[in-house]
Amino acid sequence: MIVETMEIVGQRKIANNAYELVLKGQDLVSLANQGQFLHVQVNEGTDPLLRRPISIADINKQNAELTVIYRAGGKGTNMLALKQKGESVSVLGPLGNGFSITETNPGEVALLIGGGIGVPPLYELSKQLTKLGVTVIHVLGFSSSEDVFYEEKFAELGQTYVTTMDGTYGEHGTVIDVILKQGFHFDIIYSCGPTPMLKAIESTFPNKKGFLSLEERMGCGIGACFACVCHKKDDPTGTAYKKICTDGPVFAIGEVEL
Amino acid sequence: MIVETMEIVGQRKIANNAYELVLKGQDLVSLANQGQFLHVQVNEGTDPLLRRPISIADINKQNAELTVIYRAGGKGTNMLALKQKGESVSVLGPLGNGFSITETNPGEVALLIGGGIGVPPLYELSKQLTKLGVTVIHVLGFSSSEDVFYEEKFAELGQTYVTTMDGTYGEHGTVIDVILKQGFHFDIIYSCGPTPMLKAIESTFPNKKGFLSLEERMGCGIGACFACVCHKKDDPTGTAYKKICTDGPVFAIGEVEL
Amino acid sequence: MSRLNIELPGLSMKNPIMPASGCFGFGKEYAKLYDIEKLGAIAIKATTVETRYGNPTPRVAETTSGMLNAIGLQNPGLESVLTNELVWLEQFTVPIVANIAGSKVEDYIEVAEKVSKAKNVQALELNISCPNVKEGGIAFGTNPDVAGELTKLVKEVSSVPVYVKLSPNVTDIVEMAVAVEKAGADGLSMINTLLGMRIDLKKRKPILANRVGGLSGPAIKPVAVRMIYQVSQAVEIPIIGMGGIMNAWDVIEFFLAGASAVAVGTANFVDPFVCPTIIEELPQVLDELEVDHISELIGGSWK
Amino acid sequence: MSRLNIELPGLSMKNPIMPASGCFGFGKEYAKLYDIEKLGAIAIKATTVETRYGNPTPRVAETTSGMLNAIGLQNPGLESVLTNELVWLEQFTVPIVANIAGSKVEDYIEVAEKVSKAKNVQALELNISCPNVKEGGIAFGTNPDVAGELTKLVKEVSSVPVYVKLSPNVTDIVEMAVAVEKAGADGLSMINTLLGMRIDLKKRKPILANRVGGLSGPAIKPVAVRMIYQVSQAVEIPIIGMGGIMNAWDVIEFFLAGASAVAVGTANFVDPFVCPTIIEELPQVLDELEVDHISELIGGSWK
Ligand SMILES: Cc1cc2nc3c(=O)[nH]c(=O)nc-3n(C[C@H](O)[C@H](O)[C@H](O)COP(=O)(O)OP(=O)(O)OC[C@H]3O[C@@H](n4cnc5c(N)ncnc54)[C@H](O)[C@@H]3O)c2cc1C
Ligand SMILES: Cc1cc2nc3c(=O)[nH]c(=O)nc-3n(C[C@H](O)[C@H](O)[C@H](O)COP(=O)(O)OP(=O)(O)OC[C@H]3O[C@@H](n4cnc5c(N)ncnc54)[C@H](O)[C@@H]3O)c2cc1C
Ligand SMILES: Cc1cc2nc3c(=O)[nH]c(=O)nc-3n(C[C@H](O)[C@H](O)[C@H](O)COP(=O)(O)O)c2cc1C
Ligand SMILES: Cc1cc2nc3c(=O)[nH]c(=O)nc-3n(C[C@H](O)[C@H](O)[C@H](O)COP(=O)(O)O)c2cc1C
Ligand code: FES
Ligand code: FES
Repeated sequence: MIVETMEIVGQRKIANNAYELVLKGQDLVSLANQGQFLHVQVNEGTDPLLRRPISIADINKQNAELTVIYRAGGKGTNMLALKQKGESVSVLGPLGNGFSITETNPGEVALLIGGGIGVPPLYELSKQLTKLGVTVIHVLGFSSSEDVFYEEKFAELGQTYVTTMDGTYGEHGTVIDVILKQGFHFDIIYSCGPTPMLKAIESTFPNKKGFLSLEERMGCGIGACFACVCHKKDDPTGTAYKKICTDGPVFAIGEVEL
Repeated sequence: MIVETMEIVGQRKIANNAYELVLKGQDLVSLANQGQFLHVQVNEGTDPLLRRPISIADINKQNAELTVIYRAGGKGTNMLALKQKGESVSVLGPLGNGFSITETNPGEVALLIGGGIGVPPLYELSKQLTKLGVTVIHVLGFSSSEDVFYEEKFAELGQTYVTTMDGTYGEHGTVIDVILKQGFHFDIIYSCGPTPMLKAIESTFPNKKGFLSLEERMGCGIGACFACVCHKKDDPTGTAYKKICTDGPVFAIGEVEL
Repeated sequence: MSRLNIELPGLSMKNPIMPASGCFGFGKEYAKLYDIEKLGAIAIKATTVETRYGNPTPRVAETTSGMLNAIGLQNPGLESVLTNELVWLEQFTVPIVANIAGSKVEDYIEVAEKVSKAKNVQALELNISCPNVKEGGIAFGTNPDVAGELTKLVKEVSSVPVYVKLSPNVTDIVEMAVAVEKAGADGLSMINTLLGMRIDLKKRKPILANRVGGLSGPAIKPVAVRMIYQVSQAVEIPIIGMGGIMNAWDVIEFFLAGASAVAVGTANFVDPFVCPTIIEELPQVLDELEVDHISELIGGSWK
Repeated sequence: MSRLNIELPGLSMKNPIMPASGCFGFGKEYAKLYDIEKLGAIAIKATTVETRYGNPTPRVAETTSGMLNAIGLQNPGLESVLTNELVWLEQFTVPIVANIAGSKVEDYIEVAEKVSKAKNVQALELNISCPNVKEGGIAFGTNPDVAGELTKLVKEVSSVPVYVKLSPNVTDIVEMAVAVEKAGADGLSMINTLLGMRIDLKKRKPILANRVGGLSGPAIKPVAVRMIYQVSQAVEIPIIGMGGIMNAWDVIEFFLAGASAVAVGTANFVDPFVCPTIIEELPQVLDELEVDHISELIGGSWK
């Protein structure tokens, strides 16, 4: 975990309000793993004041480049979307634990389930899993056709099913609908997306081994401010807790309260 | 008085911390007169929040261009100095009354006294006076050699004496020293600069006809907020007042309390 | 059918946007920039019995996303406001909210009685919260009993509804609001500025000649929203909300907190056209929120 | 010869910069980024008798040039702070300021007595001002008598000097300061956060699960400077100043206002290296101001 000024070497719109940002740095990149995130200062000055947490979507250690994909919606991400190639941003990272791939053995089948802006971190993960000889199946859910991104890139790595809530592209319905319909055989689940989706996954596959990546509003991003805690499943109303920024953002299914 | 988004067509450093900024607009330029000022929003967003008042130094109506010269010192002007050619800024103006030149007749001699960052508005004034057939004498005071700017440009319009407080350039001492030493004959004074300088001018030439341009911290810049008032000479402690942003920034010698 | 009109005691507004007192003078300056007839109402600069010069300069200082002011209630005084400013404003049909201030109870009463009789003054805004006047000023705004008593006396002499403008520089804003409501206030206007200071690091003294000043602008918006949220749940009377509003979305936040109309102050200095701009943008914002009429949003965060 | 060292009751600081309580945890995280031995002192997260989970999330929201937090005093509890956090901190020589909180007087007393005995705790910061705990919490911080009484009781049991952390959410900050000084406080620390709120415009409810939260960051700096300016002239005891400090120049402003040391909170989230950076930059700033030792600036705006 370090702070590095990274240069924007690529910035392009890849879907409705979704941007792909490529950042060039040095040491920070060499430390990065799938599922970790960056705490990005989108602007100098004091407004917006706080950094923005954004997952690492793709890691290119040779070129010392990291790719993130973000949705421009609020004050900070809208500003980030205005940044041009050649400008640079201060990045704190890599942060969080990332997706563990050691539990997964060559030959096994991993089901990667992404929802909307939760899809990006699954890309680097999928690259790492396939490199390990793991078979990957991707189920990517978006709200509508214009929100879809990275379908081909995922397709290069394994079977890829895209679904939209309004049915304007790919399958119609939720990722769960697709999974049940296809009746995949798989050994492990990796997922990132909106909490309702993660909850649905947990309840649909209670006995499956797997990992979920969570989101919460953050302050420090490094475990010092207690902004981002969640309860543990085994102590839902007690004082036990996990910090999403450092103990997470990735947790084993059943580990924490969603 | 209008609000116009003006494009930066020129920005260069012309002295220590002093920048010459050329702004291209439309209607605003055609309304501008010598001695008026612009209320410049140096940045979008809320920090810095307030506009910055800056005098008009040169007016080019054919090209719809205005030149201002500003000292980069605080938060806002430092940001302005970072703006590149091609970028644009929101400008409210032209504001204030400006220097009246109707009192001055062809053949008369006008003594233009500028101090530091008060020098700029005298340039357009000098152009207008010479155009009228008025003879101009410029006495420009700066703190040190590296602060001096526009000497040649003034010299093209009339006799020009530069003085520095530390004597590192031109004459040594205050503008008053130079004026007394040279013993100019003149009919009217026009001056802009630090308040102590303006006070010295008033006390040295109590019976001279002339105009002084004042500064004060401003809010609205258009006369609505009462931030920039000053007392009238004839009622120094009473309730009579003048607003520097609208009744000024230029006042006849002896009109207001300095 | 209008989606923005708001009916408040004394104020029949075609839209809920008014410039805040002290940030719009008496309208003349902004009238040169746009048709002020577009405004929902106009809150004029505080009026006192006597002509006031106010504080020495500097009177304003910038802060991060805010500004400090210590104007000190400069105004031409009751007579001149009645015979010049208000008469000039008669050419417009916009309802006028007369902000009144003073250092003694009698002053408030005299101004209230006379100003409220002006034909175009539709409401009084009782400024019990000006942080920039030594004498009294602040006490009226920080003691519930004193505030209540003053409200009662002003109500007795006023010919129009009275909105009491609350100071945020108190421990318990709800207590203040309830006190003036009990005393008969027809509405509240909040918040006035937070007491603040900036120091000139080179000169080693406060930038403002008055040393302390009132903090306004986006920096104080969260405090304003919080106070309106609390007060609107504790009183029955309507609230004119203000404090850091810069755009139409900010207006929505104030309505959701519990305001029934808003005033825009400091933003006028940043963009003199901010009020008409907000008025123009509100309908699109309502569309995005799928709301027919802005009044549906009042108190929406707690109702 | 050092130009930054400051001697305060219990605190012998090589420089006047400490991270503010709650913004630095118990030091472990920032120790991974830089040598925290560089700091003048460390104010640790509020400690309560019992282990606290705190408020539900979201616990933070951004505002213009500020942020709101409603952590709710989450902490591992007295026992664990003594046996884990403080023991881990023993490897450093930096003086520790233990921030203590509670909802009942007995809680405060128990924590004060035990924590003040820890060998590396050099001072207590009595947090009577946390806006984010329902029971009591706030009352301690807004009533001078209650605050004075609590201060007295804590002083009786504390083995180290006690700094009382004042809440800015009061009508009269000087009255609070004088009350706790009379009660025996060795110093003051101010300001804690201003109560604020932000509303989610789409969801139409407050962003924070706790609804209201504490406003911190540059937005509140003018309020902090004003209060320190007023209080430092009314009390004899030293003030640890905080509220929106982002850089070395801000530190100067707090010293000129009357602070003898400062704490940096929110800025750590923007730039985790902000404290060491400020410490490095201060000497150049002193050069620019032609000051030999930073202590010469204390109260410089009114002395
Ligand atoms: C570990 C993690 C990984 C993430 N990865 C991605 C990603 O790869 N791509 C992507 O588009 N988004 C991602 N997000 C969500 C992203 O952080 C928010 O969308 C973003 O911070 C919103 O900022 P804004 O300026 O658009 O909105 P604003 O409304 O201006 O944000 C205001 C404040 O709220 C916080 N905030 C608002 N929404 C969220 C949210 N959903 N989650 C966390 N904080 C929020 C902001 O960080 C900021 O502090 C991630 C969040 C976390 C916690
Ligand atoms: C009518 C008028 C004409 C001016 N013309 C020029 C000019 O041609 N060239 C030039 O360099 N300067 C000029 N000034 C001064 C200029 O406005 C200030 O230097 C500038 O506003 C400082 O802003 P900052 O961001 O550098 O400082 P900051 O410290 O960031 O300013 C903070 C606030 O204080 C105000 N302020 C600070 N110093 C002054 C000052 N001396 N006068 C007025 N407001 C101030 C700023 O406007 C801002 O609102 C003029 C001022 C006035 C009133
Ligand atoms: C320069 C200035 C002058 C003000 N004068 C008055 C006044 O005369 N009477 C009053 O009640 N409020 C006055 N206010 C307070 C505003 O009406 C408003 O309550 C406050 O500024 C918060 O709104 P804002 O953040 O939109 O500016 C003044 C504010 C400013 C900035
Ligand atoms: C996330 C967060 C947690 C805080 N927790 C505490 C706390 O536990 N005890 C306390 O006395 N103050 C706490 N504070 C207040 C800070 O110590 C400080 O007084 C305040 O934030 C103002 O300083 P700043 O603007 O530099 O952040 C907290 C502030 C923040 C932002
Ligand atoms: S964001 Fe500060 S602890 Fe997680
Ligand atoms: S700056 Fe507002 S009246 Fe002059």
